[in-house]
Amino acid sequence: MPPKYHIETSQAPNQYQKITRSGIIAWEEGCLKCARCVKKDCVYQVYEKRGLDDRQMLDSLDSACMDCFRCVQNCPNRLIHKGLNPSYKALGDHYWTPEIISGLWFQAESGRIPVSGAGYGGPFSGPGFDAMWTDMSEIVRPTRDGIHGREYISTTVDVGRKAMSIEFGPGGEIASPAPPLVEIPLPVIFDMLPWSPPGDNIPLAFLYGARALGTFAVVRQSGISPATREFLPHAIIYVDGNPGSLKEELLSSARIIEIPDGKDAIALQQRFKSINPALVVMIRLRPGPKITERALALIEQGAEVLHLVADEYGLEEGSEPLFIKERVKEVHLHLVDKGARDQVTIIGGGGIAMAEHMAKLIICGADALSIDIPLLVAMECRVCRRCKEGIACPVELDGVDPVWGSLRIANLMAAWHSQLLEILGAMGIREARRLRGEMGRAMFFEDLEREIFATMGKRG
Amino acid sequence: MKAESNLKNVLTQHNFAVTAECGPPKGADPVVIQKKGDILKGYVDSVNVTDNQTGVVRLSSMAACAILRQEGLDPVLQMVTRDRNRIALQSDVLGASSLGIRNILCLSGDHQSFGNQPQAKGVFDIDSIQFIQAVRRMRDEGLIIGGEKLSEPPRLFIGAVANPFADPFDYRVVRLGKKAAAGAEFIQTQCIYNLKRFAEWIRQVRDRGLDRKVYILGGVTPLKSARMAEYMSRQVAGMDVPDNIISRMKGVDPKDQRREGIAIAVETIMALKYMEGVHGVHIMAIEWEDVVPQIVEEAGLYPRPETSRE
Amino acid sequence: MITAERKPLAEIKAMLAPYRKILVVGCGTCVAECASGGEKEVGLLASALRMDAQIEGRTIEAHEMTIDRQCVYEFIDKLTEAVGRYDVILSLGCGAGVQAVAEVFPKTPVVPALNTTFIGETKESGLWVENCRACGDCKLGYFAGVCPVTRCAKGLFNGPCGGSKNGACEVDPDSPCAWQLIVERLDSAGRSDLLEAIYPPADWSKQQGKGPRKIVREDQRSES
Amino acid sequence: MDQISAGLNITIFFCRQLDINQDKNRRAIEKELGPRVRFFPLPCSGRIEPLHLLRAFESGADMVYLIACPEGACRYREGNLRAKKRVQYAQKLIEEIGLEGARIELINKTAAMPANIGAIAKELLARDAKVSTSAVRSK
Repeated sequence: MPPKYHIETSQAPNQYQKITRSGIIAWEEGCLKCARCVKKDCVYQVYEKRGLDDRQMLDSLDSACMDCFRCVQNCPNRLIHKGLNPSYKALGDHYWTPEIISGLWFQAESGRIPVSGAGYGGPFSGPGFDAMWTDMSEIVRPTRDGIHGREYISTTVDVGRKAMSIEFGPGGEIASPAPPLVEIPLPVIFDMLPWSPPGDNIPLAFLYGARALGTFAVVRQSGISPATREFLPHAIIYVDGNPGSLKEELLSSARIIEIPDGKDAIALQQRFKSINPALVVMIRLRPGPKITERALALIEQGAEVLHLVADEYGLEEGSEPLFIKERVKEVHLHLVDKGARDQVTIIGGGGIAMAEHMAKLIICGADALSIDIPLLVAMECRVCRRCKEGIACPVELDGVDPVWGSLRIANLMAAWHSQLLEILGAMGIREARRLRGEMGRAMFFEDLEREIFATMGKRG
Repeated sequence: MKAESNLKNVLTQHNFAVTAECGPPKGADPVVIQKKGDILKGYVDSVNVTDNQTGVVRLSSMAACAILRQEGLDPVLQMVTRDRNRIALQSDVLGASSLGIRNILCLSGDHQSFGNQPQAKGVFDIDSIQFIQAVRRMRDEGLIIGGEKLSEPPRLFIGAVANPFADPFDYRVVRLGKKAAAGAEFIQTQCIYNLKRFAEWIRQVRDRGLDRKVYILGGVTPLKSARMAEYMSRQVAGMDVPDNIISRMKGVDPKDQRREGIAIAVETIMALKYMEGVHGVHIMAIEWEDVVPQIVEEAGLYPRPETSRE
Repeated sequence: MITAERKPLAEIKAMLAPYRKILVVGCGTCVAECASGGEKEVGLLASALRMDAQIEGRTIEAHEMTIDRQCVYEFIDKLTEAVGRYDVILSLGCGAGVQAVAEVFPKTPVVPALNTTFIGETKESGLWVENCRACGDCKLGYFAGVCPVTRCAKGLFNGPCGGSKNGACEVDPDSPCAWQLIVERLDSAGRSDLLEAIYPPADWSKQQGKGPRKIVREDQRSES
Repeated sequence: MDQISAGLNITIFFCRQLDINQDKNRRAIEKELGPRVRFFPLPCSGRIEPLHLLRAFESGADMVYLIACPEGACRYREGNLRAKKRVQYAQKLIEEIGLEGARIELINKTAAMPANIGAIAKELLARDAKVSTSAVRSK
């Protein structure tokens, strides 16, 4: 048995004041300086920790506040107020909600699983991943030694093409060529960002993180620089320019390369593999109605890895876009139907925002997934998209320290890893590989609705 | 220098006493005091000399008293506890007696912040009642504070002040009682314009029998003008100038207002003369000492009794 | 508590003139409570000094630190590591704090930023009033909990002077006459008998002493 | 001459209750002026401390505005009244180092003003420059 995969975490405090759900407003003037000050008694020592943040010119007490309301309740002069923070409500958008963003911040800071108090507080069902429930029927009691205990649950997945059969030569030697395969200890790769502040620091932080975690980060061909070169073993070079300009030396030392889908995709794959046979080639596709057929065709032509990338909301292009999980499910089932699924690795991406999305997309048929925005959020991004408009980033992400950034990314991934282990453990599954396509482990809102109201529909 | 206090003699012989106040100059010239003494001589029984009144630096009260003594008057040495600690106070008490000064008036004094030296350190080592007690003990027992014996005790007739018009009203009489108990023998009061209130106070004094323990001299200050009346009413703490007095002053032509002020003073004295428990008047004609003879005459208090002076 | 007020900036600047690296030290106890020497005031003063220097084209360093108490060595010790890097300590402690800091770091000049004002109470937020002169001979028991030494302008022990009117002091009409309060409170407590007694002269030696006053408690001291 | 043409750096503290879309509404002006105008949203104007105002000058502001709700309309009842007193205190402090007190201005929103922080800021920036570049910044 391989050694357990474990992600080291360490506290990596925010550099900027977090935008929290509520703000404390404490009037100084009315204070009678009574001896039993509730500020001094604060369970979380919020008032002792406060100090002026020079850059934000705000006291950093809101972010340490845990909303226990003790101070509001007990100040004899009623000098402390707490109110919902309008800036919190305004964070992100309908998809990247304030809850998701602040949850990601918490995980990136601590590496711990966020506790949501009384449990899931969201609606019964919603769009996207919220229309899917996972089955945790194996939970009978907490495992005696916790998720990191003796029972080993593997989250390792393979990236590459698999031979469906082995042919032996006359002497019993294996005659069929074994396609190259790359193992990643976590079913996650880091993708390029839909938008981001400029500069090398953010990609560098991704690469640092990928190396520390043993996974990969997609880097544009144009983004290869002397600074990123040392990370090549953990980079997936995305060929966004002239493939001819890629140096042979680069190709021969790379392990995975990604190319956009197109009519020359397979030809390009073969060209790269002729230079470096050990190279795994990923084909990046925009999901859409025609993707199912396209996937099958690519597999038949020898494609190894298909990377289906939806937009930042998990949606495809077009007038009636499907959500990523629906499309992956469709592709997966189609390939299963055609007996081609096991040959290829499918990586899904776009709109992955929480640890549970990881498990859900795998259940829908992805082997692994790619994430983008959460990594930026891990480094304090507020999803304000100011950078997209060319306005300065409020948390100066362009100047982020890549080492600090990678710590935050590692913390976030550690928390996601732990949550994946919890889900797998609760399902009684020992391997992430075996979760793929396990649709019996989940319920889908649309299916339920169809089942329940079927009879009504028929008579109507 | 064994002469007794003239004031004490006047009072003990059951006469209605008349004292006046004399403010020393803001300079070293003795003639000013001699002149004031000349004006008052024969019209009053004793002359009070103020001690750096309202915290303004003036020629010392003790020196002025000594000068008046030489002029043949009977001075009342005013001493405040504001400027001297108990060492200086007791030493000056002995000095005064040695100069033949036979009356002392013990006060705490106006606060230094009102005068021309507001940055001065207010001493207030002891208060006026403690001072009265100390002087009384020096005279009667020959002991200073702490109990040490004097070689020769001072000979002084001991006075104190009372303000019937300050707050808390009911406590004013208690305080007078304390002053009497501490050893004061005569009391000079704050200027009286509100006779009704003064009568109420003196009734309380009589109820407590204090008029038989101390001689009470009612304070009278002639008003110079309606403006002065208004000023005193509004600006001077512990002063009670009723509206009817102010309107009476305002009712006359400005050039006749001095005359009206004198008339009010004379009327007040006449009223005091027939008030049970009042043993005399103390005329405080501020920087207007030359009006005193006229007031005394008009009030029918002239001539002053001859008392036997040893 | 001990109250203090910040000195005018010009006075502080004059004292700091020879120095460039300034350690601005606040005190988290009394002067923090009266909003003159706590962490916030340290921040304000340091910021003002830095800007002022910049305006005048000088370069200074003003580093901020606030300790729990400037009058107790255990807390002052927290400065030890930093002090060597500075030319001067600007103390926002009371007089006791400034002197204690100066005692611990004899090689570094210590400059006061505050005028220590009085021992007082917080009357309401933003209003502090003196109510104790530390005379060393407390007689509050006889005066209904109102100190005549502190609160009477003349420090009278035997009743109000003649200047009290409508309950206000003649020296400061905004202050209540201490004796008015004493009389009223003793009355309502049924102890007006105390008003009749003549209190002897006070023993000021307990306040002035011989040099600095000391309190010695052998049971609290170490053997060595 | 308006404040921007006069070369002034402007810092605007404001109550977030004034404009729920504050983040979006101020982008255009931020894009146009970059770091010359800085916005600091507060949960309530009463959250301002004199130190915030001083630090604004220390970090290069020439003019500092605090935009509060109309008097009597504070969500926390008295936040904007307290803000007023803190502004006055900070004015005294900056005057001590020779900066004009007028460099800090409290603005209570009126009904006539737009409920859009970007538009309010625009109006403020278009005002005549009452002060010149701060000596803290220029030296």
